[in-house]
Amino acid sequence: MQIFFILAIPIFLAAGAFLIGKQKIFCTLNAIGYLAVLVASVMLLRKMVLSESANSYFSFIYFDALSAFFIFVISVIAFAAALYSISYIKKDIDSGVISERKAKIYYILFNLFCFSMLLVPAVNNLGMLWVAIEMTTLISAFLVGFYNNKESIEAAWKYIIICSVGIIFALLGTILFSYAFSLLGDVKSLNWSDMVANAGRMDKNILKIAFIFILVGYGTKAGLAPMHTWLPDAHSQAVAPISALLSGVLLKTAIYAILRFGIITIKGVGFAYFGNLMVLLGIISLAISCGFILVQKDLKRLLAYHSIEHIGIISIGFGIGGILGVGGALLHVFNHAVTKALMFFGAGNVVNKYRTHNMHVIRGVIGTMPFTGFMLLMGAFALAGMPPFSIFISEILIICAVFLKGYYLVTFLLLGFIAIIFGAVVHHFSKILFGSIPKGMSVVKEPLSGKMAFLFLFVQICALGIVLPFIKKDLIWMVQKLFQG
Amino acid sequence: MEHLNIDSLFLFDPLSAFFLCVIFLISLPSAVYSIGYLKGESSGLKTALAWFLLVLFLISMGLVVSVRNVFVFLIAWEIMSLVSYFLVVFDTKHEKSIQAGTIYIVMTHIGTAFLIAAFLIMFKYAHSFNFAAIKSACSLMPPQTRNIVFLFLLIGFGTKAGIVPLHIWLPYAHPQAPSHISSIMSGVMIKTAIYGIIRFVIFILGVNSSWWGVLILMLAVISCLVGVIYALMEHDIKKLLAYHSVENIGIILLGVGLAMLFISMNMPYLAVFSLIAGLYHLINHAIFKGLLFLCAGAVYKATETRDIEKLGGLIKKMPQTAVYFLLGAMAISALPPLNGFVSEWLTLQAFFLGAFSVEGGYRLFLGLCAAMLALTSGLAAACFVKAFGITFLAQPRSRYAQNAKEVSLSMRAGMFFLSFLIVVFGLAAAIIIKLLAKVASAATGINTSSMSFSLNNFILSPQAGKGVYLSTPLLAAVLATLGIAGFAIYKLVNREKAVIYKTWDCGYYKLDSRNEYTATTFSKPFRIAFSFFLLPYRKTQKIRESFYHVKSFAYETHTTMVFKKYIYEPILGLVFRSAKFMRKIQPGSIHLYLSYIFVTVLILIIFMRKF
Amino acid sequence: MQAIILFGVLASTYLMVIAKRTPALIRYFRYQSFFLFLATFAVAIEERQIDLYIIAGLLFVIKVCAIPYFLNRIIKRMKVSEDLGLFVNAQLSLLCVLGFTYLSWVFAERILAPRNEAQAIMLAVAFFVVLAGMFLMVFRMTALAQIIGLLVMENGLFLLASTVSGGMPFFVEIAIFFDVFVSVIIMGFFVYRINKLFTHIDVNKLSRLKG
Amino acid sequence: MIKILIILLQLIFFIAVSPFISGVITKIKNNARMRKGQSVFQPYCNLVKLFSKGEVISETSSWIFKAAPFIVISSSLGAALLIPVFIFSGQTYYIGDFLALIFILALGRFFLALAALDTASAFGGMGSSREMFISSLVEPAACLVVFSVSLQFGSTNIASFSGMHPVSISSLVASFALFLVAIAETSRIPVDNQETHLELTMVHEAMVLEYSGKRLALIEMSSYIKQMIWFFLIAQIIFPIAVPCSINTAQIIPWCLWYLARIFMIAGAVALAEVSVAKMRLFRVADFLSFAFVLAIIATICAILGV
Repeated sequence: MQIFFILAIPIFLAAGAFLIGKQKIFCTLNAIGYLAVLVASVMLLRKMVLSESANSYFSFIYFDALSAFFIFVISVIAFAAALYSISYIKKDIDSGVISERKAKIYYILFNLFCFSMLLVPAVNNLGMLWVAIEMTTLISAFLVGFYNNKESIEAAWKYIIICSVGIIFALLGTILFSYAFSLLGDVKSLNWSDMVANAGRMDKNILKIAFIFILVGYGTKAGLAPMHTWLPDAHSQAVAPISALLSGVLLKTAIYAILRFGIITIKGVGFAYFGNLMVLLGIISLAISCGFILVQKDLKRLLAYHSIEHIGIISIGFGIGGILGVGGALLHVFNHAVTKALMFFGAGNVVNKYRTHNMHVIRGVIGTMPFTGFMLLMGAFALAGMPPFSIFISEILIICAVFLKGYYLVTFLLLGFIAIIFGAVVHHFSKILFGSIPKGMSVVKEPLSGKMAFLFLFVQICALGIVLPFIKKDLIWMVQKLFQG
Repeated sequence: MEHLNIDSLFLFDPLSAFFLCVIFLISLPSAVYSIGYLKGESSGLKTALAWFLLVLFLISMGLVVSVRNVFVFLIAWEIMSLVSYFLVVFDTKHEKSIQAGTIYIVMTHIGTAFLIAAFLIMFKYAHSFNFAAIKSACSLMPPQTRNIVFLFLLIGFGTKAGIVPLHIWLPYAHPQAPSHISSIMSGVMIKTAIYGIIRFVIFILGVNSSWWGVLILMLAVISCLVGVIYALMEHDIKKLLAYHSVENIGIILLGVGLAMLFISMNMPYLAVFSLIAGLYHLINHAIFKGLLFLCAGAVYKATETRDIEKLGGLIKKMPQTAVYFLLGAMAISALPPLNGFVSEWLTLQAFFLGAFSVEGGYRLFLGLCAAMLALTSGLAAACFVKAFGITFLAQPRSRYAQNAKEVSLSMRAGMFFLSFLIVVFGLAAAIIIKLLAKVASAATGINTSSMSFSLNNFILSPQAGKGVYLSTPLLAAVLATLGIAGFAIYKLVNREKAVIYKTWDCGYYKLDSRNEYTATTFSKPFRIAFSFFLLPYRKTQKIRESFYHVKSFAYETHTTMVFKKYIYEPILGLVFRSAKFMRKIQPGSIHLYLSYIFVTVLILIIFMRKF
Repeated sequence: MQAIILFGVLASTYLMVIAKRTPALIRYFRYQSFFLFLATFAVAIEERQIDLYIIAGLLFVIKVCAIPYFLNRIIKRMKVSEDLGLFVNAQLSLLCVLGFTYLSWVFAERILAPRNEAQAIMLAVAFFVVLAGMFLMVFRMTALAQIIGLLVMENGLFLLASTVSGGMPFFVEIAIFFDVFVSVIIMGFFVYRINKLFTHIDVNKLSRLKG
Repeated sequence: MIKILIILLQLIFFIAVSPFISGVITKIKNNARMRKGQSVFQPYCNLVKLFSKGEVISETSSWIFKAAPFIVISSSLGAALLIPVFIFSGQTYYIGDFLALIFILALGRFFLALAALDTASAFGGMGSSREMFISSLVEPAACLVVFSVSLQFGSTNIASFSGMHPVSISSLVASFALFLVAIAETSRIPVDNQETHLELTMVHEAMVLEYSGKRLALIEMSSYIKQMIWFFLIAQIIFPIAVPCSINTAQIIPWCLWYLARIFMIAGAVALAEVSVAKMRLFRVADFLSFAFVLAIIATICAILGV
């Protein structure tokens, strides 16, 4: 039942944003709304994990533990973003970057965006899945081009075009799936549940082709190299909370879609095919992101490339499979979402303060904004996979899985790339965070709501990092539940 | 992967206990010292932060040496590195400390990557992260795999320990931290790497091929020499000490490597004995290096410079610190009857006694290693004559040194405690060695109850029957009596008191600090003798008033950092060049991007059958 | 009947590829959509399903009338130069596209085991249209050309869907139509913006963000 | 009680004899140079003179400068105690072995070098720098000699260098290596020259330049003792003979004579070496000592081969 609740709230909020004039009132309302969503999603997750069964309502909405998990991730980040938007948008209005009206539009779009993302895991019909994901693109395109200057418009254009093309391929794949399904001569249907039910009997070749199209198509949206090209542009130009949503969860929804089809493919043509493709693309993503991170100048682009790296790791995790691999990957989905959101909020504050993305100019953030600086420092290490932060755990799980599977070369590459990226991150962030404060910079005190958002995420990063090693059993058990789908 | 619960998390065998004891023996005085050191150094908040980090650092190190689960070990290990990184960059204003921190954390993380690889291999065989399980599984490992694991572990821990050529971070990181932290880092933290080697290679993996020991011995010898030679060239006092850490890690590893060699040759007595020597030097180095860093910190606190060329004459300004530093210097250059002497003597004896038992080729090898160790201690002595002489003796070379003051009580207390330990560990050798025997037996699994290393509580006698004895208390007594006797005779015959007059100046009218010997000139003979390795080069430039008249010459001489220049910089360059090249694939043209997608689809479809 | 329609689709696609100016492109796109409409309509008449009629109607309304009209208005409004910058000239493009035709034929016949000759041909054409759309997107410079390329691909998919599995489920079909329509409008909006900021719609010149 | 007596006796013996040795060396050198030369007892006179003189101490110096001579003398006497003179003088035998001896001598050198730096004169610095340079290069050769010798005699305990077995090649080579080491350690030509005060060549003399009077006497004394120790070691390695184990004159007297005879032989050799070669540049010393090191390696190899 919670599912409708979850889906309804964003719609109402969007309407609210349209009706309510006063920003001050609405922004808090917004945050509260997403808190409600979060609570609901937690309840949902509990229900799904504890009860085996996968619910479905009149064959349109279908969800099991897996979708519940993704809904949970989305709502966590959405809540954080809503919280952070309060201070961020306010600052923008005060500094006259955007008008009241623009802010209103922002909130409407924000809610629609969240709605479309929350819709993705909930639908059963693969066609609708496609539509939902396309919707996310169309809505977020406005948010990418929000500031309406040359860069942001260019970014938005690239984003919308490349993603649409990718999505078209995904649609092609979907059609081929339905074709393979229709060859069985049963009822024509695009429902995932039906397809999984008799995936075993489908034509292998067509499934293979179809999956390639799906992989490339949704892979474009997920930012797997070499289809990742839109990602750094969009992430670096979007409004900070939106960047967090984009790299935190938008990519993950695409991954979710790939998984859904992947499950059918696995049932149809066996695991190896799916696995190899995922691992291959994952490694390529790692390699490419590694290179770009090393020589990056733009703070937000740096973070964007990080998302590519982590998506790569995630896809490797899923590609390896098994309890360790899948568990690690799912954990990584969550950890990366949280950490990356934190980093983007931090970067947002820094960019606001220093009025530039260029990391050669930014110095001494710790001095000017102690809180943000500290959070960025912690976040950077978390992102680079340092204990006691959560990403370390999931990375280790994935590496373990890869190694135990006997992919020694992949293990080697994984370790190597992660080490190099670690070096690059520490290098960049130690330079922008420490050092002497540039002239004309004063220490600013930061609004409470912003701090709240940071703390909300940071607590999760640490807590998971510290708690996880001690609850592996329960974790494994949970993963099994999740992957019953 | 088994469920971790707390009770199966910790283990306290003598080895862990020993290392815990080392950690807290050094950290306690350092903590006391830091009270005075941090005063007036920075704001209250920052001081609190420093304390917090210090505590966290100690806890993490304690965890590292006392957990029994590889996974938790790894986490503790990384936390240790992270905290120490924060301590290195503690002084965030300086570009240098940030750069140092970066080099440090990157190097140590690369090491960790190798550790992870090694642990993964172990895990593959044991299907458990528990030490005991892995230990039992390692015996089933095929020899090739064992060798790989060994090499990975060696690289991983070697990076932390600062074995040449992985020592690159050490001289950058240690000096940049606050002094009490450098003393802990250099005294204790790098020892955790030795713990790792002993725990994982000797205890868990088990040594069964003799080339492991030989490899470690070679690396150790190289580390000794390289460390001490660079130290001789160094004039930043804390950097100098950091290089000496490289050297001493080498000496410790000589003991450990010898132990591994003898284990693989199945000579229990010698194995235990040389491990004892290694462990003894380990704790000794922890003590005197800790002390020396504290003294260096005191000097820095008093004079605001670490460049010994600017110092001098401090023995009159800060007499107590001078005495402590002198004790530390004597200990580190292995002068009797202090602790450094004992452990180096033991190490040498380990070589000599070993030579009786091994066969032909190994004998010569051991002999040469021993000779190199002797050379190292000689050079170390020279280096500390320089360090102490230039810093504390003669006349002050700058105003920094002129208006120096003796440091606060808490700092002196910290230094005093450590210098007291130096003497104790020198004189009570015969007792301590009994305790170390237990540790060694725990590490190697050899029963030492039947072995004797000392005649009684005063006289060491390794390998009974060889008639080799050393008794530091006796030696100390003899030297003291002779010295005092000499002084007494001197007093007897001495009637008129000595004339105090200025140093003989060959008739030159004003002899001042500019005529003194400097550290650079002091180390010049060494620079020339080892020029094949140091590759010294000099820059001279004329400072002209006009075209015709040269006002003065600027002259500076440098030595080439061989490893940095010929190993690290090329690798880094390669990585960056390839990254820059890769950058070209994203020129910003949307059409190109679209074609990527297109091409990917085509390629994947064409090679579909391959997957 | 079917053969004629397919031929029409093919022909209009070729025309698009050799088109040099935007209005021409739009016109040919209109033709292509019209043939598609015919195809669906024919199927609808055979199967006598109400939703097929509706889909055909939508197809006509949106793709044959609305979108081309909208695009033409954009051109008129913005008064930008009408030629689509060609990376490869018309003749070469035509050659490439012929190559694509063969490729898609091979693809359709070899890999997706079609039931019969007719279906094989339809598959081939559908794939060909998709490829052609891709080609337009990659090798034409202006933003509008890219929009149209996207639409062409979408058309191809529609054809494919209707051939392989007799079209998607009704709701999905509607949703997709709606989606396409919205996306075209949004893209149009962005084309406006680009023209306002850069005073041209040559997206090849949009390369401030790189690396 | 008797043990203590013996120890004292031994110390006195060293103090009494050692100056005489360098007197002898000077005499031989002079004669070899066709000069009459000073009497062999000149060193005694020097010592007495120095002891009766007052002293001047540099104002820049600290307690290190004042304390150093006592530490130096105690270190060389302490080292002397490790040498069996009359008999195995019980306890001294437990103090340490050959290695310990090397380290004990290092103690004295360390403080002398510091004292030299303490006076803030360029000479002192030069001296200590050179001294530490030479001594640190000496270490490996000395250590390796000890190694080869201990391989032969089965122990590093000096008292056990009393080979019943005949002279071997290895011990000959080893003793030659040790001879070179001794030349470097006792600051003789070609490494150093005790006779000049030319700053280009000074090493040991430069170090003690600021000392005068009684302290200088102590330092001179200790360097005599050091020299005697080295000579004894060389002698014991070339002509290993058993040290008497019980106190009876019948054994001790011939042993003492033989003992001195050997030492004077070595002294003669040193003297001849000094007159027959020229002083070498400081940076050639490295080659000189590396030659000693190579010899030590050869000795070790011979010892391993058992020849």
